[in-house]
Amino acid sequence: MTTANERITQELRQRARQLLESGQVAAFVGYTSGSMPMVMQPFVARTPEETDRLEWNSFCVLNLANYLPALLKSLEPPRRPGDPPPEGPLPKVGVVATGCWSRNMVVQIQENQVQRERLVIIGISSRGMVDRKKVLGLVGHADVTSVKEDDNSLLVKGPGLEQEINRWDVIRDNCACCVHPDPVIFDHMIGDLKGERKLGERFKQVEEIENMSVQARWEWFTSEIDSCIRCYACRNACPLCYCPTCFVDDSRPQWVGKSIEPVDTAIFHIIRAYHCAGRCTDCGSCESACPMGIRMRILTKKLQKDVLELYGTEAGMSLDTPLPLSTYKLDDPQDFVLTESLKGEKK
Amino acid sequence: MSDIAKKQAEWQPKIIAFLCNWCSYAGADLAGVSRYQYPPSLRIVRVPCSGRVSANMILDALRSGADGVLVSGCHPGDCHYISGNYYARRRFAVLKRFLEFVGIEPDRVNFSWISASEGEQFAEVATEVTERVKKLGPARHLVKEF
Amino acid sequence: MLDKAGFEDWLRELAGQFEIFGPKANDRGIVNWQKLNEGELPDERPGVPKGSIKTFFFPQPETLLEFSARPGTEDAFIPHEPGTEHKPRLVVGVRPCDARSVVLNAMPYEDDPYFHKNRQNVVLIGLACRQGCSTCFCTWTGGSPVGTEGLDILAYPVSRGYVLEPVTERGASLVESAGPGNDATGAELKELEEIRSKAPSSLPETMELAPRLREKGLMDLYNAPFWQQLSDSCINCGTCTFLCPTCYCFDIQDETLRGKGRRIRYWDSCMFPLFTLHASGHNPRGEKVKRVRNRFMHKLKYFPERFGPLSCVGCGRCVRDCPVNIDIRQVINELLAT
Amino acid sequence: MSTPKGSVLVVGGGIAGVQAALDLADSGFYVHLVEKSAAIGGSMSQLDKTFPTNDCSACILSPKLVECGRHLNINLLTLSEVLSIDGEPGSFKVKVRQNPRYVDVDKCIACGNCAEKCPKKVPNEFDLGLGTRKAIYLRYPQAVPLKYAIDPEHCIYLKKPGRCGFCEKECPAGAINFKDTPREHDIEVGSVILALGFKPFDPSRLDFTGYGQFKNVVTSMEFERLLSPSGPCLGHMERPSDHQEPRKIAWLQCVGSRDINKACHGYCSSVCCMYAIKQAVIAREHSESGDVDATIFFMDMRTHGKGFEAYYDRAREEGINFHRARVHTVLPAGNDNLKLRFTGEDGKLREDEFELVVLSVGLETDPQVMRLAHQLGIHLDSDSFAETTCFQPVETSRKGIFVCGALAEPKDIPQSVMEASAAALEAERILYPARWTETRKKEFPPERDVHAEPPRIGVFVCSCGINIASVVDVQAVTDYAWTLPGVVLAQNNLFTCSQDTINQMADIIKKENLNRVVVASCTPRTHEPLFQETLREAGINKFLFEMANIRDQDSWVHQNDPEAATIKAMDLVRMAVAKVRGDDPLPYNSVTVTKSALVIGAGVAGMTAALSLADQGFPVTLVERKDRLGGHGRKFFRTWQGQEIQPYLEELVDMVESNEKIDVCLGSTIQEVSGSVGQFKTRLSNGKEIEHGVAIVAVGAESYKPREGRWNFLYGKNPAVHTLLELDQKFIKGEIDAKNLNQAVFIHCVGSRVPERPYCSRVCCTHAIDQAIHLKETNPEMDIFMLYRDIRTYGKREHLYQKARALGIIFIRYDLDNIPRVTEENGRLRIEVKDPIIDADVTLHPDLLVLASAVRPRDDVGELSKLFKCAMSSDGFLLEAHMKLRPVDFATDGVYLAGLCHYPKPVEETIAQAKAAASRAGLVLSRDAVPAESITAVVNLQKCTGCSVCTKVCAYHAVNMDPNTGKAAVDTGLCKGCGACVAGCRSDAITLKNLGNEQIMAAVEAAMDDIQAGQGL
Repeated sequence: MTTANERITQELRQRARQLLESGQVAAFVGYTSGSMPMVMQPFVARTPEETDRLEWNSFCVLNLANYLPALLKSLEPPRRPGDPPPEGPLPKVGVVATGCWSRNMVVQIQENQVQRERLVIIGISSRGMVDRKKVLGLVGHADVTSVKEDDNSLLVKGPGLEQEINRWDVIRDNCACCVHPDPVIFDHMIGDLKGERKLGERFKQVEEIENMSVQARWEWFTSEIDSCIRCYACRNACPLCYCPTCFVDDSRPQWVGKSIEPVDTAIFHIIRAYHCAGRCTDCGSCESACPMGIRMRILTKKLQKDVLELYGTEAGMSLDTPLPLSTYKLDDPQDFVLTESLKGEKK
Repeated sequence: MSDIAKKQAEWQPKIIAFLCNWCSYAGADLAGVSRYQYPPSLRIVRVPCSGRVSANMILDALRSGADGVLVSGCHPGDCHYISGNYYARRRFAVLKRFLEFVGIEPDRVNFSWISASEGEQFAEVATEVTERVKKLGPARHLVKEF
Repeated sequence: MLDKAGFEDWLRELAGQFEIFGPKANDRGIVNWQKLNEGELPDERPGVPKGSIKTFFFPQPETLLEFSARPGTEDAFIPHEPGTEHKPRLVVGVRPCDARSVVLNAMPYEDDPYFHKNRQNVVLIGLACRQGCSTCFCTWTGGSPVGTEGLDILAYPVSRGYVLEPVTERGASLVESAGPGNDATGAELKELEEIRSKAPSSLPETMELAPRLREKGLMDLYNAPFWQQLSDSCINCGTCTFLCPTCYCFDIQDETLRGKGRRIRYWDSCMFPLFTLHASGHNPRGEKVKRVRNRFMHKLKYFPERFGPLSCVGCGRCVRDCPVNIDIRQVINELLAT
Repeated sequence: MSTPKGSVLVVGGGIAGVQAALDLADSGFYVHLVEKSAAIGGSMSQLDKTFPTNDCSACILSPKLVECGRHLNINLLTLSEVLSIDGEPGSFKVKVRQNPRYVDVDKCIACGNCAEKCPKKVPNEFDLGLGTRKAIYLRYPQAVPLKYAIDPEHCIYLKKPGRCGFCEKECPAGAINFKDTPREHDIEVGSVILALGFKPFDPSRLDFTGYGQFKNVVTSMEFERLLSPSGPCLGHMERPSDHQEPRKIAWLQCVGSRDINKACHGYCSSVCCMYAIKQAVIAREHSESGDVDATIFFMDMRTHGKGFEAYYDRAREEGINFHRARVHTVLPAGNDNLKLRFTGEDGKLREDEFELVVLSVGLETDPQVMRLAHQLGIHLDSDSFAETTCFQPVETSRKGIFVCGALAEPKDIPQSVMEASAAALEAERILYPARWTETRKKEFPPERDVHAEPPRIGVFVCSCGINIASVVDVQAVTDYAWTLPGVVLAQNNLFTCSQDTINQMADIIKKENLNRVVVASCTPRTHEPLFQETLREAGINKFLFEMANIRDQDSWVHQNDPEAATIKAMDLVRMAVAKVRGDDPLPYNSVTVTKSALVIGAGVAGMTAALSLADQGFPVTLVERKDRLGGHGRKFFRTWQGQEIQPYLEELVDMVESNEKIDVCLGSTIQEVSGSVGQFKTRLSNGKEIEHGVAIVAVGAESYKPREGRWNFLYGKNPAVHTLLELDQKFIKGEIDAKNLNQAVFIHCVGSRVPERPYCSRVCCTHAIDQAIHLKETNPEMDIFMLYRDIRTYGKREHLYQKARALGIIFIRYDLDNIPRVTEENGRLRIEVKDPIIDADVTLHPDLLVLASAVRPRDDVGELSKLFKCAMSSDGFLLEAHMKLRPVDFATDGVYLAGLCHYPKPVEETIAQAKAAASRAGLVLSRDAVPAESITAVVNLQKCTGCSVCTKVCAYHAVNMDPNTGKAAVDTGLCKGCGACVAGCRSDAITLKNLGNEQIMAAVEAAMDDIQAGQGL
């Protein structure tokens, strides 16, 4: 009897093979497994044969949308600056997409980073992915050499270690609070759409912090990021961080220092998160990529919550909803404006 | 008055005020023309429009050591550039909540609408913001030091 | 030989003249270098701490010089030596691989005064490995789980405490200062021997990697086909380089602020596109594949050709924490196969 | 008529003359400006502050004067007078005598050494004799031209050659020329504008005022000088007798106005009430003791202008006393004080003692001017003001010669400025074929390329007289500026905006090879253009300039904290220096002008404006929401001068309809407006798309109908109750049978000057009284009662008031505490009102009740102002760019306003304003191109990701995606430089020239570097 992920893996390989064989796509982006347990390797299959290496399991945590712009570009005929754009249809790329990844692709399309017509999206309604760090935490950060999973549990092994773990205890935070597991755009589905998840405490993590005193919040924030080594894994794992020159590299003016002094780290994380305001689809790649276990996702989640409260929109839910910070309504909330609140007080 | 209290009272914060050229900067001028007095804490930076002000600029002001920031533009609907202040309003609404979330005191960063004819209101806001920042004391959280 | 209590007392003593650091788990269970408070001993879990000890030799940032940027003052914009002198540091629980990295880094940094100053200021007390982990491969790179290169003292963890082996004079005098301690029992000496003999066998078989790679034709390795696929999955973050003990690349920047200015040196990564971006806008390593290749070629080919050994100590950090599971051991095998 | 001359003669260098000259010179005509004194500026330059904004008079006037003095197409003839004018419209021959200055204006550098050495002290007429000057003198510190002159009346050398002559020895420039002689100029012009202004009434002929007998009785003009920082006591208010600060001051209104017996001036001088209130307010501000008891004795409080009533209200709140009484005797009291005797409202005799008495003297025409008018064949009216009519408010009795300002009737500054533009328009109407035929073009020297140069910054710190220097230690700021990086020169000036400093600045820039300039003075919003032009003249790109606002935003708002203000000034200078260091030279862009106009509203104002432009050959689209032309004017019977309005209106309508340059769009409104000055695009409700270079908004107002509330007075319930306009309708249609009316009552201020509508409607008093007279004249038997609060028949309209009283019309005053009570007894009206004079209730039974109801702004004016991005005042009327000096411009370039949408006004003022608007519009339409935004967005293609946020937030569609590069591209023609795109861009890939993050944050970071204690202090 096979597991859900094994069944998905099988169908995925078939679909990918078809797409490559039929020449519908020039490359297919998926996952394969590497040398380490619990760390999957994003993988570009360029030949039908390579599709056999595709795999799907609970550790496919990095957002594959991240690879699309560069991959698409690499498939275009070379152009010198000033050359007109190439004629005719350009080679396509196949890609796997869960709910958050597909929403991310919507934003990429809205921001002209990828073109919908060049994507063949294989949708998978996500069951939620496993947080490797949580697993390691449960086994006291022991040396794990193999992990075998079935639908609801993980069997973790290492020198002098064999432990069965309930999959649902180690699900990633973003998956745990995800309400849109289904892809919003896709060309083929593997498995059925699950529909919206009803979730009471969608923003629990954020609310807990909101309820702290301002001083406590500052302490939480600084301690959360104090181990940051400024390796930018969070930034580079994020499909929405595609600036050729990141603000951290601007020197005139220098928005943020490059050292790991607390102020520099704080400002880096504030601006990085703010730049995702109204765009982040909570795919959790940033957190998964972070070697230090910083939960910077909570920052973007807060922004997601506020944008939803203030403007009633969520990033990537549809191609025709404008991004919240590049549009406005005449009656947008403005109680935060001093002159307005003072008016209020006078009344 | 205790010495600390005195120091607090004497201490003059430095507040960066980004004022839009058409309304708030003119309002600040009118405050002067009408001789409305307010604390000498503001350092006014003239920008074309409140829509010109970005989150980065506000953070950089704090990073550079500002004890507070004020961004002021035309009242909604009065923007000399039609809609600049509407976009600004969204940027700032999100930013302000976010900064509070990471523990920046709400009164550090302030926004206001002041028209060219509101000299008195400008003086009021300048005084109010100064008082609030004074209560908080010198900024520390995002101030770059070395 | 010092038992735990004795070792604690010793550290308490040394706390007078040193800031004491060691591997320590944070609230998330992640072990990293932190100040050890009174009575705290280094975390002995197998494997290396999250970050490497280069943080003690290449501080992030290193202030190279300072100047006044306040107009009107007579010394405006005239640089001078940074004032910040800190206490000498004592790092305990250093794994031999990390210690060895200091020796390797010293080769390119031979003439760097800042590096040398830091070296004089930092005493390293090693902790021998009872066994390696799945990601360890020091034995490939010329290191050993009980190696002493770069250390002042090597401590063997035995059931009652530590057996101290002085390596340098500075180490010796410190061991002196520990006083007679208690004599190692026969059983403990046996333990020590066991560590010396067994530990290496828990690791991949030793191989003379450096000479073998030196022999390979540079262009053959450079043009090897596997680089493309390898780099496909790389996201160009700096995790590997920033965690790596032998990645020592830096960038320099001037910061001015409220009338003060300083020139700082901070970590840079060859994985970042800007690393090689020229002022002209030209970038010799514009594409990801070139950057990925360069990192490995530097460690496994260019460095050995220049200095002899690999610029890798086999600590396995990059393998352990690469978000996309790029494994330098596989790269090595590919290169050997070429 | 053969092609006319392309030049105009303007006589009189006051604000009116200067405005007329600038309008003409900027729209293609060469102007000869004749001024009899040694400098232009007129009476306005003598004022301290101006109502109702309390602007510093010199500060707002100075830029205009300097502009005038520097203008390439204005020939300034000071110390000159017109001898004769021959010829007719299109070509006049003018004889002008220019009296000797004895100082070579090309050589004088205004250093003042001459005056310092001159031994001869003479009373300074600029200070009305309160202070002294030398025989060689400057008219005033900011005089234009800033050149000394020798007064032949008093110069020792000129009287006895060989004696004295110190000035000649002292002058470093060798500018003194005792041999200077009068010169006669023969000038040919196409038209003439008389702006000869007024002379303050001389109260010495009114013995009861004690003026001339008691030192501490001064005229209002003298008091202005006492208040003025540049006056005899440098702004420290002192009374003449003992130079002590007066703590109790009285103002006596209507001295030389509304006085047929002694002063022989029947008219009202219009401005005295407001300037008295202003002086009272300023006096309290100026006083060091801080407690000045100010009392104004008046008959009717005439605050009938825009923002005036609110000013009056605020003055009362601030505790200024207002006494409705006419003082009949001023007597001496102890220690130089004065005792005033007057009858209170209760009729009882009262006495009060004051330390200073200010006579609010009226305005009259200077006898010299009367003589000149006579020579030129210009008719003056019985009050010796130039004769004009309501329909031709700026035309004199002689064709081709126009009048503006106080010469035609006493009036305030904005009214004068308005008429000046109107007069200019009339001249242009005659001379338009000769546009640009006699003008010269400004040639700037080629600009030095400073790209490669390291910054060489010059810092000029202004004292602004004492406006800045009295609070900020300007010397310390100057010394500090020297220490800033890149600064190679710093200096302090008394008035950086004065002509000589400006010229000196240009020389210094060249001499010191400056490539950046910072001026620390007032606000860039008024003075930046002036200094920027100076840079250009010195061959430097004008964008290499910054201002530090150390007055409006420092010295004026931190008056009690000089040290903090000084430190702040240093910070502001440091910020400006940091900013300017990063500034780059920018190109001077321009927009080609669509040479046609859009006029919105086809009432008297709209039609007049349309015709004024069409007559000069500019196509006009005239949009009217109703389906017929005429607007509000249709409702009026006659002007206060008695001319019937309907025939005039018909004539106007015919002219508009028959003018092929005018395209009339009836029954349509404005839907959408895009573009900006020179290139507007407007869509009408009828779908029509119009391209136009300028727009004039003249949408009028409506009259308030008191359907309910305390101002209802049974209006709409009892047939005998009408509004003024309804009665006018009856007059027009002849529906009213005055013969059978026994009693008529008028109630004034219905819905005006009340909390919900705090402004005065300006027109109703005159209108009501004129109607009353009309009724009384048709039926002398009729009893007519006027229930009023203040009678505001300003200017010559006062004669109507006198006539009404003479005819036996009865005036009963009421105030808000006892509003007349109107009731009905079986259909018959019953009115009770308290008469304050007899202190008893009066009951009336009129068979006609007329309500002088307010003029209220139209509700839809708001949307329209939004479409054109124009501001509105709190009253709901449209708000001009500057209350005093830009009365018909909006802050938005290329959009102008006229008529009732600006403020209630009678037809003659509406016509004048409409013509003024047309004149201002002409400034744009007369050129092929107007300057466009230089500070525009630029994209850094290396950084741009093509995410298109910038294109989405740009309100002007100026940023678009370039399909070739897939990145953003800016259309600089459309870009307005707002920077919304810059703030929207996460990648720092789009920036504003000279307003990029780099430049702005340089200033911010500079602000944070605190000055070490004591440094520079």
